[in-house]
Amino acid sequence: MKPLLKLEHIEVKFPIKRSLLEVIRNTPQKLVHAVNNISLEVAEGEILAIVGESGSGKTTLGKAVNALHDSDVVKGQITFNGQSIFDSKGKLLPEYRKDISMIFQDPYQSLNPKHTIEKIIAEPLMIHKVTKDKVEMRNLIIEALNHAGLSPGESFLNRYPHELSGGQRQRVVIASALVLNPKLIIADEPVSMLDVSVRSDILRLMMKLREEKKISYLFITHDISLAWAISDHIAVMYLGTMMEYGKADEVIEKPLNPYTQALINVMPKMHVRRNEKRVLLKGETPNPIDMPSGCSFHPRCPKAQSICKNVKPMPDWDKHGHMNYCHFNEEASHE
Amino acid sequence: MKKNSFIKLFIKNKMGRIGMIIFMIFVMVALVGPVIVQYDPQDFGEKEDVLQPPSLTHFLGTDDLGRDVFKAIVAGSRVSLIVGIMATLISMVIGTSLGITSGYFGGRIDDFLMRLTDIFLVLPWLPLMLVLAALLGASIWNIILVIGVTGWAGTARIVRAQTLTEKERQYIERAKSIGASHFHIIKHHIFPNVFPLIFANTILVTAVSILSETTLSFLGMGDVSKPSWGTTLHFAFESGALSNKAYWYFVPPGLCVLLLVLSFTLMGFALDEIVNPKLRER
Amino acid sequence: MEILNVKDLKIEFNLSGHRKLHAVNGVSFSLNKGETLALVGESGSGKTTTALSLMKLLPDNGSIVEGEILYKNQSVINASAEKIRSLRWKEISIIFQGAMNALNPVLTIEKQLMDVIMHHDHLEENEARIRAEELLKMVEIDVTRLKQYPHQFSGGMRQRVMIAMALACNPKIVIGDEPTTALDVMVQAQIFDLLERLKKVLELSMIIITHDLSILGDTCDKVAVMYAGEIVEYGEVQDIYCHPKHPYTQKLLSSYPVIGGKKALPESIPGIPMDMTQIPVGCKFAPRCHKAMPICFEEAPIQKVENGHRYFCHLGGESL
Amino acid sequence: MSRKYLLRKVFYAILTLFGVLVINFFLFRIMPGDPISMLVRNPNANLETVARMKAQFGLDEPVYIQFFTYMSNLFQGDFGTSFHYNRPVLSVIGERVFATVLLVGTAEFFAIIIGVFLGIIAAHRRGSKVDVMSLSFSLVTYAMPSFWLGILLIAFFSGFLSILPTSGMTSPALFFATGFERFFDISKHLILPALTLALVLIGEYMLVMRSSLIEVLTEDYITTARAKGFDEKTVLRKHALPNAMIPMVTIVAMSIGFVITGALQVETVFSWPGLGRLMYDALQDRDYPLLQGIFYISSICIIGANLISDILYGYLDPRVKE
Repeated sequence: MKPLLKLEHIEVKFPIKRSLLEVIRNTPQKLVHAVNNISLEVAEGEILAIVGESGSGKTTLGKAVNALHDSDVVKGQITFNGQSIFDSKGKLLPEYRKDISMIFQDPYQSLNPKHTIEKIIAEPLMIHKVTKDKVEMRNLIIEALNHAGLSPGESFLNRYPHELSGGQRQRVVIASALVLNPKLIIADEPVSMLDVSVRSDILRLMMKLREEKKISYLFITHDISLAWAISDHIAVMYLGTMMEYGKADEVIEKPLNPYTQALINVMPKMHVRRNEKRVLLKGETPNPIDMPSGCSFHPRCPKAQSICKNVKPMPDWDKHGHMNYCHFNEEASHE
Repeated sequence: MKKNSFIKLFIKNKMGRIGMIIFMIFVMVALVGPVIVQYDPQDFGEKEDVLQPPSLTHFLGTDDLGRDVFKAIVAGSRVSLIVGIMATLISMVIGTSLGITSGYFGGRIDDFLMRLTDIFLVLPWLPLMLVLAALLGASIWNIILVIGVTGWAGTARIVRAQTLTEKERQYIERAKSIGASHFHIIKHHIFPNVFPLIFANTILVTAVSILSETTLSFLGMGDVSKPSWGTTLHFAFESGALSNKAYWYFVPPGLCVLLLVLSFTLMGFALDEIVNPKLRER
Repeated sequence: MEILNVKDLKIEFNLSGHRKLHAVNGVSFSLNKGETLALVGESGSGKTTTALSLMKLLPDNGSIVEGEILYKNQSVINASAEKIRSLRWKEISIIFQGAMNALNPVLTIEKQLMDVIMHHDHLEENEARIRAEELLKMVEIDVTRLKQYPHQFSGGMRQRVMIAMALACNPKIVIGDEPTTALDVMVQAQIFDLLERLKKVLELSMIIITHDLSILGDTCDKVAVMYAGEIVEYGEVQDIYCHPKHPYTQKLLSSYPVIGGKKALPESIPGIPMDMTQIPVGCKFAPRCHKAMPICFEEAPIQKVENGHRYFCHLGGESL
Repeated sequence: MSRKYLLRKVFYAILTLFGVLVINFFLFRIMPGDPISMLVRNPNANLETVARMKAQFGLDEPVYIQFFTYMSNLFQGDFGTSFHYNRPVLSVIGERVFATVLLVGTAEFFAIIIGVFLGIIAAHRRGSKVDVMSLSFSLVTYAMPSFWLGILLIAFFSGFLSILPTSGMTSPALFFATGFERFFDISKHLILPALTLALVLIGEYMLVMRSSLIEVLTEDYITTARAKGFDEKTVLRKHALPNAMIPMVTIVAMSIGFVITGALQVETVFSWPGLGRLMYDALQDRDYPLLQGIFYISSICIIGANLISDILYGYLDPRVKE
C-alpha cells in the first residue's frame, strides 16, 4: 500500500556558532551530525517506533519530520501522501501542519500555564481558521476532549493546566492534536515522564485512536520493551544512524545488530538475575561532533573488527524486510 | 496562576499590604487635594508670613516667600505621581518591546539591541538627564520624556532574560508545530508569561522614576510652573532653610517622596516574592 | 545482624494555611548488614522523605512526630545535633539523583571529595587527595579529571562522582535516591553493575529509592512497596515478582511490558494519587483498588505475614 | 575562564565605549537648538565667547568633519578647553577626580562590607528580628533621595550637634596644612558625605545579597552539604557563599556607575569639590566642553568597572565557557 510518509536520505547537521576570531581565522565550520542518512516509510495507520538512547538523534529526526528545524539545516526528501511537503519555492505547504501534529515528552511544560484548557485546544482551530462560529468551535473542543478520555469534556474547559495530573495533561495535549484530525502524530517519549500506573492508559488511548481514526504514529522512545509492546515496526538509532529496522517481533526476538542485541540484553527483566554475566557496553554515547570513522558504533561494539573501523557498512535487507546496518549478520545467542 | 489567587497572595503579603495602603493615600491626596486646596505658586504671602512654623492656619508653616508649605505639598503630590507614572510607562514600553524582540529573535538583532542597552546602562543617568533637561528646556513633558528615555535599559535586560527562558519552553515548540506565526507566539505565549515580571518591574521602575524627578527638580531642572516636591526642596535648600532650622520646610516634602517611593518598593518586592517561586515561603 | 530498625515512623510537613501533609504514616522496616532494601513507590508515596529522615535531613517545615529509628541500636530521633552530624556521611551517606544539581557547580570535584574526607576522617590534605584519587579509580573515572567542575561531566559520569563521594568515608549504609532515573538504559546497567561490585567488596548495606519496579531484579534483596506514606507490601524480590499479594503491587508489576510475554496492554490504575493532607478511614488504596470490598473503606487492613512476606490487605491469605 | 571569553568581553567594552563616544558627540549637537542658541540664552554670554564656541565646535563645517576632528582630538587626549575656567578640560577634571574617588571609594568600601554582612545574616536567619530590621532599614534607605538624606544629616549635625563640618573638603583655616593635620581635616569633612552615599548603597547591597543567598540555600547541593555532616556555618561559608557571591559582583560593578551620579547629589548638597559638583556647576554655566569631558570620563570609569566585573564573573563561575 502507498506509504503515508516517506523519508529519503534525511540529514540534519547543526553548525556550531563560530566566534568572531574563528571567523577571521576561518577555522573550518564544526558541525553536530545529529541525523545522518535516514530513509523510512510509514504506512497509513501504522505505528513505527524509533528507539535510541539520548544523543541518538531520535528527537531531532521527529522534529525534522515536523519541519521544526529551519530548512537550511535539514537535507533529504520528505514526501507526505505522495507529494513533497515543501512547494516549489521551498515554503512549507500550510495543510501539512494540519495533517501532522506532535506530542511532547514533558506534560508539565507542553501546556501554557496561563491558558485555560479551552484556549489551548482552540489554538489550532484559530490558527488554521477551521471555524469562525464560537459554538461550533466549542463543540469541536468538547468532542476532542471526550475522545481523549477527558469526559465530560465540558468540566475541563475553564480549568488551568496546574490543576490537572500528568496523565490528564498529556490527554489535553492529545486532544489538541486530535482537533485538526491529523493523519500522522509524532509522539516524542509521550509516557516517559508519567507514573507507571498511568502510562498504559495513554498508550491504550493512542492504540484506540489508531483503530478508530486510522492515525499513524512515529513513536519515539528510549524503552525498547515499550516499543515492542505497542508498535508494528521498530527502527533502532545510534549516533544519528539507523542500525536496525524490521517488524517489532522480529527485531526483538532475532536482533541482528550488535547494538540492538546489547540494548535488549541490558533491558531490566522482571526476575532476579544479578549473578548472570551481562554484556555491558563500555563508556557512553560520544558527542556527535567528531564522528568515529567507519561504523559509528565500532569504538563500543563488542564484536568490532578492523573492517568496522575504516569501512562504513551497507544497510543489508533480508527477505522479511529486516535491515541490519553491520558488516556481520549472525544472530546473537539469545537466552 | 489565576488572577484572583494572584491578588489574594498579594494582599496576604504584609509588605504588599502596607505598600498598597500608602500608595492609595497618596492617590487620594493627588486626586482630591488640588481641588480642595488651591495653590498658586505665584501669590507670595506678606512679609511677616515668611518662614512661620506650623500653626493652625498653616498646618506645615510657610516657606521663604510666605507661601503655605502644606498646600505646596498637596499640589506637588499630583506632579510627582504623574511624572513618575508617565515616565515609567515610556520606559516600560521601550524596555519591554526591545527586551522581547531581542530575546525572541536573537541573532544579529539581539547583539545590536544588547549593545544599545549596554550603552544606556553605562551612561551616567543623572548627568544625562540633567543635560537633556537643560537642552530641551524644563517643561514637565520634557522631564517625563527624559526620565522615560533614559530609564528603559534595566527593564530591557530583565525582560530579555525572561524571554530567553520562555522561548525554550516546550509549549512554544508545540505552538510552532501547529503552525503559529511569530506574532501569534509572542502575543499568546511569550507576553502573558513575561507579564508578571514586567508588572513587578514596572512598580520598581516607578519608584526610581519618582526619585529621578525629585532629584532633577531639586537640582533646578524642574518645571517651576508646576512645582513638585523636588522643586519645593530646591527652594528650601536655596533659601537656606537649613541654617535657620526651618525643618517644617525641608523635611515634609522629602518625607512624602520617601513614603511614596517606599510604597512602590514594598509592592514591588511583595510582587517579586510572589512571581519568583524560589523566594516564596514554603 | 540488624544494622537499622525503623518502627512506626510518622512524618508530617506543615504547609501554609495550617494544613498538615501526612507524608509518612507508620512505616516499619529493618535492614541487615550487607543487605539491599528497595523502597518502591510512585511520586508522593513518601519514600524519599522516609530515607532522608534516617539522617534527620528533613526540610525545616518537616518533622518526625512519632516512631523510632535505631541505628546500631542507638536512637537517631533523640540524638543530639552533634551526634547526628557525626553520623551523617560517616555512617550513612546518600547518592542523590544525577539530574538534580547535587554537586556544587562552582567547586572542583577534588574539593568536594576532599572536604568531607578531611572533615570526618581528619586526614591531611595530601592524604585526602590520595584517598580522592582512590575513590575515582574505584568508580572508573580517569583520575586526571579530579580538577574539573561538575558541568564538565556527562549524566552518567556525574552519577559516578556522586557514588565516589558517597563512599568517601566508608559509610555502613548508602542510600541511593533514584540513582539512575535520569540515565539511559545502558548507563543505568553500568551504574548498577558498579554498585553490585562495590557492595561485595565493601560489604555495604544499601537502601535504593526508585519508582521503577523493573530494576529491582538487578540490585535488591528485599523490597518495600509504598503507597500514600505506608508500606503496603514487604518481602524478598523473587517473592514479590512471582506472587505479589497486594492489589497495588500486582497492578504496578503488570504495567511493565515483558518481552516475550503476551502483548496485551494491561489496565492502569484509575483515579489520581491521594491528597495527603487528609487521613481517610480504612485502606488508603481502596478508592483506586479494583478488588475493593466494603470493609476496605471502613477499617484499615491489618498486617498479614507468609514466611517473611508481609502485606496489608483484607483480601485472602491467613491473617496474622 | 578561557582567553576567548576575555577577548570577547574586551571587544564588547570597546564597542560600547565607541557607542558612548558617538552619543556624547551628537548629544551636544543635534539637540533642538544647537549649543550656540543655548549659549545665547545664557545672560552672561558675550560675542567673544560665542565666536570661540563656534571655532571650538567648528559648527560651520559639515557634521562628519566635525565628528572626525572631535575623534582625532579625543585620541590625542585633547578634550577641548573649558569656557568657565579657560583651561584644558582634562586638567580641570584632573584636579577634581581625587575628591570624587575618595568619596566614592570610602562609601563603596563600607557599603560592600556592611551590606554583604547584613545580607548574609538576614538570609541565614530569615524571618528573625534581624532579618525584618535590616530589611526595613534597606527598604527605607533604598527609597530615600540621597540629597534629602544629606540635608537631614546637615540639619542634624550643624543644627543640634555641630561636631562635624557639613560642607567642603577642607576647613578654610587649614587650607595650606599638610601631612597628618590635612589628612585628619579632610577625613573629618569626609564623614558626613561618605555616610550619606554609603547608607543608600548598604540598603541595595543588603537586599541583593539577601535574595541571592535565600535562592542559593534552596539548591540541591546545599542539601548534599548538610548531608555530609557539615554544621550550618560551614555549609554557609564553603558551599552557599561561593555561589551567592556571583550576582553580587555584577551588582557592585553596575552600582559603581550609579554612585558616580549619586555623588553628584551628595557633592552638591555638601559642596564637596568633586566631579559631581563640577558637572553641576558646568551645567549652570553651560560650559559644554567641560560637560562633555566629565560625561566621557565617567562613562569610561563605568565601562571599566563593568569589564572588571565580567572578568571577576569568569573567575567566580567556572560554567562561563567561551
